[in-house]
Amino acid sequence: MLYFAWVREAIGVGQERIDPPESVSTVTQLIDWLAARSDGHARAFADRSRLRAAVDQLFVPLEAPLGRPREVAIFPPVTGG
Amino acid sequence: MLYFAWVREAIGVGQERIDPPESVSTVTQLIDWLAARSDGHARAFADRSRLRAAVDQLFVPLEAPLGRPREVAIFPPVTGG
Amino acid sequence: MIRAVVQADPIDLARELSAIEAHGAGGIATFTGLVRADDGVSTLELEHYPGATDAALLALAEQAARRWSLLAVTVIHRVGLMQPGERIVFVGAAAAHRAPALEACAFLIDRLKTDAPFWKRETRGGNARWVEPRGSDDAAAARWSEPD
Amino acid sequence: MIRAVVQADPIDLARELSAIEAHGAGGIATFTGLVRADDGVSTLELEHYPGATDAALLALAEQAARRWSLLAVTVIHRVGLMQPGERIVFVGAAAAHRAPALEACAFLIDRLKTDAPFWKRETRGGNARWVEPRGSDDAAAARWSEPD
Repeated sequence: MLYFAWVREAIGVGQERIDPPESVSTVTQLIDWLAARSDGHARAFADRSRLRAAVDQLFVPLEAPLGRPREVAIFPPVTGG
Repeated sequence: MLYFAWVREAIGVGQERIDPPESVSTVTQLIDWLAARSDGHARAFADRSRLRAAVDQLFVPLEAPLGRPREVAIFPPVTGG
Repeated sequence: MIRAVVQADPIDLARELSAIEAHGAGGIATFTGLVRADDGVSTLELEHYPGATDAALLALAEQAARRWSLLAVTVIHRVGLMQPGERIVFVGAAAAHRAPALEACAFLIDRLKTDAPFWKRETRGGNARWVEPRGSDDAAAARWSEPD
Repeated sequence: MIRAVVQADPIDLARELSAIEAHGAGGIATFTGLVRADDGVSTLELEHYPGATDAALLALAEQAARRWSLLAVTVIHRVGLMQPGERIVFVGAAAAHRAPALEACAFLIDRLKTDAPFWKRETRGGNARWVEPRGSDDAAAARWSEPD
């Protein structure tokens, strides 16, 4: 997992290795499962409308199927440029 | 009078002083009157659709009234930029 | 030339422009985004998603080059700490004529705002906060969608 | 800052850009027109209507500054003899945000093509000819007309 911006700050780390159960098959389900790991995770993931995700560096909607990715990133909407 | 680009080349000079009769009251009439001055003038002014004018440095349509300007310029459509 | 770079160093405009000018274009359009000096921000920090940002900038540059037949296209985005007046982003597009260069330039900066994983944190009067996304950015990016 | 200049000297991009950047903008859009190096032109000569050109560039710059609330606007046009690759014209617009800067820049170059008294003469293979106006330039300039 990779976290950026205030998602990273709330969770307290920028990356972590995880091993979710087989039943986790979408990004949303992964977020649900991660939210139970700590207060920081719960806080970071409280408002789903403010979250975006990338699976193996490809931007995807939260309801996208997860597959068996090597890298999932959760972050706020981008504000560069 | 001021002439630019191929109008200037056809006439052979970039400027000349003129004293048109009172009856010349529009730019078009001025061009008619100038066209009689030389073969070069006639050639330069043969195709009116390719001519543009400025009266006292203000772009005007050829049918514009002339008034009593200090400076009239005749030239092709502009191609700068 | 397609050049897409994420860098911590300041953006060298003169160098980027001469690289673009070397490609024989008739017109070059550029956009430079700066840390605004007029609204009380003392520092700006740019966080990014390493790897994904490079890919996003390159994808945008390639898309623009194809869509507007560009002779050269450059997209540079800074990351890290910046002061007011410094350049955050530079995009440049060179084409035979002005219309494609100008359009490609607008496309690049509009889409970069929504498609590339950068996040801004501003510090004002000692307080740091993450910049909120603007709805108008989504609208600006959407106008470049091509019919399938 | 409003800067409108007709000059025989080469256009110094770095200098023009820093002058614009000094005004605290969030975004700067520029367009640079170059003598194309790809279509057999050996030299380009720019004739102009002295006095009237300066006034025309200044009028355009002032109009853009007002219409898009620009923090800085620069319009530079070269006259005289030029080689392929050299800069003929430079326009730059600085604003708080990107949309007005980009729009003002497109306005300036579109209107300059039709409203400023410059004439181009190209030399190819020893033959000089005056460049014909393009109908598309009139169309591009017309899209900026404001309702009365």
